[in-house]
Amino acid sequence: MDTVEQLRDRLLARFPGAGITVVANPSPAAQHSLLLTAATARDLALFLRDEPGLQFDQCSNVTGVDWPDKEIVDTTKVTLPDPAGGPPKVVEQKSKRVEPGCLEVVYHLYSIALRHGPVILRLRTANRTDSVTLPSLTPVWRSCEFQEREVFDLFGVVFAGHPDLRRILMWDGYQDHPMRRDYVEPDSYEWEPTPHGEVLAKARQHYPAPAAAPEAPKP
Amino acid sequence: MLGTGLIKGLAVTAKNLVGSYHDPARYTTLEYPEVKPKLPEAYRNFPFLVTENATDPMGTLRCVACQICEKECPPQCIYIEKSKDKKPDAAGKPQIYPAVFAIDTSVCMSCQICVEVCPFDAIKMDQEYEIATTDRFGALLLNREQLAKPNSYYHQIHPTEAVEVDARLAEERRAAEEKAKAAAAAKSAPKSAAPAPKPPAAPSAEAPKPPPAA
Amino acid sequence: MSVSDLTPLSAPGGSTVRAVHDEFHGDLLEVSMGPHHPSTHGVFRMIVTLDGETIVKLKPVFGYLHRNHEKLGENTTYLASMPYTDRLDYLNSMTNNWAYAVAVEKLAGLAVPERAEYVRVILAELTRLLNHSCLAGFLMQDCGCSGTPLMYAFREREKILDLFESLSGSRMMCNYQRFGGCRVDPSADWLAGAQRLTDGYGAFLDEFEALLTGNEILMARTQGVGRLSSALAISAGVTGPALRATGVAHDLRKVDGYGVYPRFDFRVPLGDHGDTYDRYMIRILEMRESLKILSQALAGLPGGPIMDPKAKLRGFRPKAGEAYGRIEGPKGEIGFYLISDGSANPYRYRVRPPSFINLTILEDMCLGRTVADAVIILGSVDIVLGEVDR
Amino acid sequence: MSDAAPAITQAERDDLRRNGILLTSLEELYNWGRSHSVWPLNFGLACCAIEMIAASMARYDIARFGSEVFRPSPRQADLLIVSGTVTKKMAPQVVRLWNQMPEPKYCIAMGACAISGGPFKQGYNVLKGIDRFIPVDIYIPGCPPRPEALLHGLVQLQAKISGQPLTGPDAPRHLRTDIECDCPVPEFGAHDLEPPQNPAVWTPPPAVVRPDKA
Amino acid sequence: MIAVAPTSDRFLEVAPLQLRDWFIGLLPQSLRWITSGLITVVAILAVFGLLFAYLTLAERKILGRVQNRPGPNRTGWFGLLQPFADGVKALTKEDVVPRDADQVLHYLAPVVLVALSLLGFAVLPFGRHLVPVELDAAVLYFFAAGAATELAVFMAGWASRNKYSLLAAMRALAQLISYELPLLLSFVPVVMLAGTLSTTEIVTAQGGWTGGWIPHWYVLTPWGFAGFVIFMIAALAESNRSPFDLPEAESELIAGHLTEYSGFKYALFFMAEYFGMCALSGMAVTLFLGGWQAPCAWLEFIPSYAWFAGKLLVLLLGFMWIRATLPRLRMDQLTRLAWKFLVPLALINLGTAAFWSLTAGWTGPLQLVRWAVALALVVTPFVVMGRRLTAGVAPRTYRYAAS
Repeated sequence: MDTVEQLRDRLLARFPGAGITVVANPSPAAQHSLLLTAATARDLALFLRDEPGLQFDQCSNVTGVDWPDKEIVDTTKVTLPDPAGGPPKVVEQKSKRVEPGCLEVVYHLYSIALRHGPVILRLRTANRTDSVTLPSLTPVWRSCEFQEREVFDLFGVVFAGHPDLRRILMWDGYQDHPMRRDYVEPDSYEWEPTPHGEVLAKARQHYPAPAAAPEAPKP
Repeated sequence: MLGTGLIKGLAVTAKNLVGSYHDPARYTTLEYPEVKPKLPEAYRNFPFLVTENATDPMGTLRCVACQICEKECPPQCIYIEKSKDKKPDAAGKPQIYPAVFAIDTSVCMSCQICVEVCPFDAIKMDQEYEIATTDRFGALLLNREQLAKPNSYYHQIHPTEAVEVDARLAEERRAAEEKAKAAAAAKSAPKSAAPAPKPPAAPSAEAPKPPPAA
Repeated sequence: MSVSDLTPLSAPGGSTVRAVHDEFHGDLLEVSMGPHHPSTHGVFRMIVTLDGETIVKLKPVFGYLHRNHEKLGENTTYLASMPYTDRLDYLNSMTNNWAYAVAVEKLAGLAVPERAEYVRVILAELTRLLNHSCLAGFLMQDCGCSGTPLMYAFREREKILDLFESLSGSRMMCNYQRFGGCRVDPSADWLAGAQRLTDGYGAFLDEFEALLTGNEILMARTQGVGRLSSALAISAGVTGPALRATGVAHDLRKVDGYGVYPRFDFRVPLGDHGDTYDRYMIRILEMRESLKILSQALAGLPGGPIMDPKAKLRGFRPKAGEAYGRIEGPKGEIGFYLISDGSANPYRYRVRPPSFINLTILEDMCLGRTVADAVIILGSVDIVLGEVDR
Repeated sequence: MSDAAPAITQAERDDLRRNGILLTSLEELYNWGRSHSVWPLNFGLACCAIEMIAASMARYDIARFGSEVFRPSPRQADLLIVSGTVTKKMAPQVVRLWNQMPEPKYCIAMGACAISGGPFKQGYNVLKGIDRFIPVDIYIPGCPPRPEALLHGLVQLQAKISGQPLTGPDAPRHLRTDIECDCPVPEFGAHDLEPPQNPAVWTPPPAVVRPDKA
Repeated sequence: MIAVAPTSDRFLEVAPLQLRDWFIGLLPQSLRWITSGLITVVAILAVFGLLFAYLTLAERKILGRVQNRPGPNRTGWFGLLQPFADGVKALTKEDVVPRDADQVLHYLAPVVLVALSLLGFAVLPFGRHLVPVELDAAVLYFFAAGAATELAVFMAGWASRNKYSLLAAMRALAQLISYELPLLLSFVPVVMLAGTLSTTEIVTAQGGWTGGWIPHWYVLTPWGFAGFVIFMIAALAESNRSPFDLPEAESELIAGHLTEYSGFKYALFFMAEYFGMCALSGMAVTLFLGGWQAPCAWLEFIPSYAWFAGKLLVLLLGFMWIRATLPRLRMDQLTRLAWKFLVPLALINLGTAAFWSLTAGWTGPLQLVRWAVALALVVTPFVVMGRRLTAGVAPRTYRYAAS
């Protein structure tokens, strides 16, 4: 099978200007992936499925990944001339910037007919709040149907063109997307005999007085 | 012909019906309250704390409250508070001991990870399973006193493993003593001999790093 | 696409029973099967729209056992997720362990000693025997047997569980595989026990087949019921025996050749009809092939260490990166997708659950059949809710 | 609760029996009947359900206790074995099933998940114990409990039933007027179940506050 | 009607009747008639009530043994008190009636069902002198009463206002009506040959032995055997037993028409099922197995009712054995089996019986011809129609992947 770079070139030759980036994977697994743009994703997927030499007929795994907004502190060294006329000082300047996060959907493709794979496709939303629509690949691979619903449910990615986009694991009427990294559970603290971490923090919050008074916790 | 398959099936059940009266392979019931199951040595159900001496369980706990098991426990069902003072352990060396050691058996999944990560062979897996109770909060939270069981009990339930552990501990103790002696001879200054546990990695404290793929 | 026009359920609880009106047939009957229903293998729910007893629409509802496996996996260390994988597909903890270990080993580039690979194969094939026997038993239960085949299947399951228990310490939740090997080395006694089981299992299969395979009622109930075409099966990501029953030669043990499987001589049975009977028979035949693998693996088990000496138990932090590892579980392709950011916990921990994805085509198989058929079609897909909902 | 002081002491009961008091005999007959014919609901939730099924299989044979009649309809069941993780999505259904069962009925929380959420208690969709919504008679810890542990729990339940007086404060739930037997079914909210627990059933224990944790 | 115990028979044979007569003799004349009737009713209720109790236990134990386990054995010695514990529990269990259910019908259904299923016992000849009611058209009465139970099952399913119950009611109706026909057709040859509709006379017609060893039971003739098999299959279906337990198909319809019944009403349904099973088995014994007749002449010293009971128990064991083995049919297959297989077979069997009746005088080598022709008339349609019934259903061979 082609390497990822060859595959990208092959796709670009067929779809010039499709905007395909190879995302390298530094781990020993070396399963590199292709980052697609939302606009051309479905055409590329169809091509991958139907092109005789590729025939990625099975979309094995679909999953979401949440990359929250990150505050990045850039440190730059600036040489300031000393107003007193001494040797110029090297001062570290820190500037903060927020790298916008995104929701990412990852597809693992295999070919049952030709027995090769995986080819990993990634799609990213523009941000995590209002612009979270991606094209659904369910019309290309039926196996995406439930898995995309799951990504919609747990991550909040909206798949345009999905035939039946409803919550799948949580109940309808549930409003959160619990697999996002910034999801906060509702505070239904109950007495827990072995508190740790967040639970311990909650315990402290619910029992502000350290006295071991036998009182019921707040409902 | 229609019916042969049915008759074959009926023959199988008839064979089992008759077989249940004379063939042990076709009568597999162990009548539980009277006949207890023969548990394999490896069987594990809930942890317990090993003490060296049955007469003074609290004084001879092997546990030194290093809290590794507490941090590694997947469902976070162990709770330890370190003592403020030190007490001599079974070998007579002053050690920190667990002032509070609680395991919530209503959460524990008997995965044995606490046993695997314990550097002191202080926590081992029990084989007790008849623990159904009507008392949710009182009976299922085991404290230090309830968890402490003597080494002889450990020998009883995991004989081969316990012998290995004893040998290893004796070896460590001997090595430590020799080292201490050598050190004392060299510097004539006391030195801690027990292997100090490395502080384990704090779980999930850091903010996520940039996307590896980006 | 057959999934289309069901509006979101307004009342997700209880038996949402409402009449669906249809111009030609008058009122259709909508029945909610599950989450408490004897045949749903747990807490699965199907909203079935019936015309008489014929199914005109079937909507699966998931999530009644959604216990946040993936979220928990992201909040704990790599090692701590291992006992949780036991509880995914709780019939097959050994293969779940293995799939997870494979993914982590890929992520961290760990080698596995040869002996451990053999032991993994032995345990995986035992698990396959266990799963397929139980599935056959449950399927017969769905067909209306009064427990007898299930009892026979569980009789054999107990023997396998005894082996698992004496090796790993627990009947179901083995927590046995580690990154870079296995936790305990099986003793000679244990291997002899496994050999005895392997030798005796064929007789059980013969008896089981005598009880059921030629049974006219069973054949009438299952043949031609729940047909699945190979094209749809591939597109829908169906894997495992359900895919092979449609005639697609796809077994990861052959395709990926992971572990030491290429060293063993075994065949992959294929069905021609893709119906319930084929799915049942493929599993029976696969068990016979598993017995072949078992005797070869037990005979060829090499000595040596069971764990990679370089593997660390605590403080395991793979380098940043990602990996997708998969094996052929008894229910199909079970895979784990891990993203590491270099910390002690995986940044993203994803399970590719075969029984969840195999359910994609449940409605396609059931349309036009009766309620009684839907029950056995579901049974023949072989789901475990712990894995479906995670 | 069985450990509370019984309304009639054993001596008094013996006395009554000697004097041929009808009530005692009726009470005994009633308790004997219902304790020896506990039909469980054919209701499995998760991993523990497999062990529950195993308990009804040949090796363990729950039938010996007269309890192999797993009824699929809650109307004919006496015992709800909550065998596995109760998720928030499932909790209303479990409560509804409980309400649909006719009195006298019993509930066994089998396994860590049913008691407290167990290893999954940190999950966002996991109920931290079914006793938040319905009264539980017997808790069987373990993950999953061995089938023998379930049988042990069943024996405990039978003992509990046999010991129940029909009058007084220790009378079974359904014979008392001061307890509402129907449990309100929680509703799905935007973030959580509403209410997250039923205060009529679930009273948290006297809190053990552990603020000194390092 | 007071049947005075005949004195010519052996003591054991008439002992029950003499006991009854002695008791009635203690009463004033005006009470004798009603008491005699009541005693019969009470005896039947007691015997079959007890039989029901122990049948449930036997079924659980046999199922257990088939499944390599002991079954209930801890309640009382050997588990013998288990049915009574179940009874106490069922009696004291809360009775739940769904709010939306049809209260009257919901209440009536189990009562009607038990009442109707008991009616059949009235005409069964339990022993040489033990016939509760002597009717000339006893067989007709029996099946009329039996057919009415369908009504009760439908009532139960309809009244519960549960979708599963409703589906079950539909299934029950279709099934019971389908199997009524083969059930009736299967015994018509018996009536033809015996020339009577009275159960006692049918039993008497099967009396006697060839050479003192081979009884003249109808089941031992080709047409009788075919009729017996058809009758038993239909009886399985009529009493909703596996593999025809579709109305309460556990894996499909929860508990079918019983879904909404709790406590003692549920126990009544259970009881009715066993009563129906007993009554149909009793009828099969009467029609085909020679009723209370002993199998050989020298075994006649055993009282006739013991023979009846023995044969009944063997048939009931068969019911349980089948239940322990077979999977369930689907609705369409079930009706197809009735209409396309059992009914034509029963009709052909009618012809076979006619042939048998017409050739009653054949002797010597002709006797062999008679048997051969009758056997061919039974076996050929069975094979031919069996082929057609199972068309497209066959064991398969499987291929293996190339690599």
